[in-house]
Amino acid sequence: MKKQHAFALSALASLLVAGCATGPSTADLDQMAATVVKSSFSDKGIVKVSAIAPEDINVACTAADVAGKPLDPAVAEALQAAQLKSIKWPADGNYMGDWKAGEKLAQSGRGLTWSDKADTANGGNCYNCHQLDPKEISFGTIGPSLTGYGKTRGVIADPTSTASKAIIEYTWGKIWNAKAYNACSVMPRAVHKGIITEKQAKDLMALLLDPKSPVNN
Amino acid sequence: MADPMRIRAKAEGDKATVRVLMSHEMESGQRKDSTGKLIPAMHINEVTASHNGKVVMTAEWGPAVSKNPFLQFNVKGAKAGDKVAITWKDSKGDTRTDEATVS
Amino acid sequence: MQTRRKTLKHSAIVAGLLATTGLFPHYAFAYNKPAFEAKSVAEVLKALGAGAPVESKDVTIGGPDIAENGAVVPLTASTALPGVKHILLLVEKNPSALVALFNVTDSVEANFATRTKMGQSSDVYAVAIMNDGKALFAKKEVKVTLGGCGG
Amino acid sequence: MKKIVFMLALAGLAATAANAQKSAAVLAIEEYRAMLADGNPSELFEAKGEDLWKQKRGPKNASLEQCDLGQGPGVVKAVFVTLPRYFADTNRVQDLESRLLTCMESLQGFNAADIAKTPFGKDEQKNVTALATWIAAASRDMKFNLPQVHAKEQAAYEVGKRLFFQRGGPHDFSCASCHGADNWRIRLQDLPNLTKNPGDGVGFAAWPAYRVSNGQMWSMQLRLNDCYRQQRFPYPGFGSDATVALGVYLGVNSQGSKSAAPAIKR
Repeated sequence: MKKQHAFALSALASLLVAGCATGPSTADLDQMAATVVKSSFSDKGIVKVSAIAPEDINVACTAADVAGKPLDPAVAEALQAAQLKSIKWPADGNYMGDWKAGEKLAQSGRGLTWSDKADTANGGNCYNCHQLDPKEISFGTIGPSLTGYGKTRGVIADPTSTASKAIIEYTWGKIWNAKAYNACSVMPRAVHKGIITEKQAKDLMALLLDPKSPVNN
Repeated sequence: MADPMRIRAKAEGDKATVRVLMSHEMESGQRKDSTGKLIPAMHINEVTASHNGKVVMTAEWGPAVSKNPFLQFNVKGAKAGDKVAITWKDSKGDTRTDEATVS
Repeated sequence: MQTRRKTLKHSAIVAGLLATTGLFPHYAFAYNKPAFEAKSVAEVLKALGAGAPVESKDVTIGGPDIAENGAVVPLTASTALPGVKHILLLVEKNPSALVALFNVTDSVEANFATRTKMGQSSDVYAVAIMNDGKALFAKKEVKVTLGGCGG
Repeated sequence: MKKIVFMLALAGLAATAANAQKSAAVLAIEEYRAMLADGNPSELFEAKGEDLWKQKRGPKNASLEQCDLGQGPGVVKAVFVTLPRYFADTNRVQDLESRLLTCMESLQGFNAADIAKTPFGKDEQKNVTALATWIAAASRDMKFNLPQVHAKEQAAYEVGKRLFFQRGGPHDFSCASCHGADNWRIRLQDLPNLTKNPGDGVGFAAWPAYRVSNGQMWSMQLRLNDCYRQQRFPYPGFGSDATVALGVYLGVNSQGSKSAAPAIKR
């Protein structure tokens, strides 16, 4: 225990000596934080420390959050463009699955924690942050309400219009990789990061856009 | 040995309100352990309350009473300085008695 | 309120008293196993030898309309009627309906609060069994939400 | 009973005045929470913690009554609201639980590293939680006032801030994903905005707390540990620099707010 802490703190101490009255610089502090992360986290169950290895988009968004300033627009656009390339569009042009399976997936927040097993079915986590079926009273508010999603956007009235097609594509892309449209979105990159499958993404599409889905009724 | 209870007894008018917290798992018999085996029920099933040594209330509890149980009741005629004692006994035969002074 | 140390000291004395004098022989009650194993409200009352329950405005059941977590649902049961023998708390849809049975004496009010586990949304009942065997009840619905991430 | 009614009335008033759009469901949940607050089983853990502090235990058969939690040996009152802070003898910033491990090792002869590795709720870990509960209770309703004087205390705040915003894992979650803005909820659970002072008895000021969902007493270390679990992060060591730095960030942000610990949570 003591040894482990001596590690991070000696790094800190030497920085402090060098930093004199003004204190450590932002870069010094970033370095300290990285050192602390290294000494503090360990593998457990199915979660490995490699899961928090720095990735360009996350590093950029974390730095922006720490500074309390939004990402530079040009940087954000470049990051989004790179994420957009990860999205696979359905080869047969069919975006719709089974809304009932989608509802079940949306309800579940399970999977990928160190207390889950490797074969735990991952949830879509949707209700954690969004309102969907208006009859479900237990919904989160981190994301916008998606109740009436297909109806209010006119997709149900005319699914083949140009406007509807654009909405369908955006919805697919957003579920696949939310960061393609907003680099520092708090929404996970559900298919891109392997949380859900392509087939499950279709089920969520149906939950949002199927005329029979409770979301639109 | 079982951990102590917390008993608060407060006189108000011609009665005292007694509030008790008991330290107990209250295993329901419905839960499974990590290997999928049913954990057998083990819970407080008898509670006795006395006021200055005289039994004023007894209760029988099933496994549906929540873990670390809470109980509140009112003793008629109890005043500041009186003693209120609570005893519980569980389905394993473990028992615990604690006493408090009415404030 | 008293300090903890006092509680400990007293409890040792009281426990000793109980053990040596058999203070409560009259109250060495038998745990009513059939009542606690009964599935429905009606079966519980039958096991206790009470009559058919009648809804009564004189009995009060208290509890939340929605319980965020079924592990702990605060309930109260009370009546101001004289001649009460038992007060019961029941959850209709639990595997066994009876939660708690209080034996009322003249020295306590027929007014008890405790907390119960609920597996799902259900009607909850307060039943007063009178000295003449009549059973009066009040009920209310408690919705149980799981809440949280389910993760 | 009267207290419950009073609290309900208060909750109702506050709700109508402050937040007219609150749904009936949210109001009902608030009513439920108020009912639970009256009779918090954390009192059982407080009592146990007090016993453990005074009891002679461990290989050295000593009590913790000479433990220095920052205000001198044996001082328990009002220390909780000044932690985490820098301790000269260990030359580290320590939170309540990591400091308790130091005392259990130096005074009682326990092996702190072994206790840190023990799963929550077992053996000496269970005792650390009870001790933390009792010590926190000795600062109830006092205002948080963490020192930010020592260079390491200042650095810990900055490191904690970086950890708070650190995105990672399969979901790209950071602490801020849930606690980064006002009026956010996961399902029905309100999430305090911890990037600023969330107010009296909220967030950092509400732990240790009794969790009704599992009937467990959770210290801040366990609270942070389970946040990281749900964030899908790897396992943060008990009393590790990351958890302590996060505690400094949250505690300093709560400066001036009153502690409600030990609280009761769903």
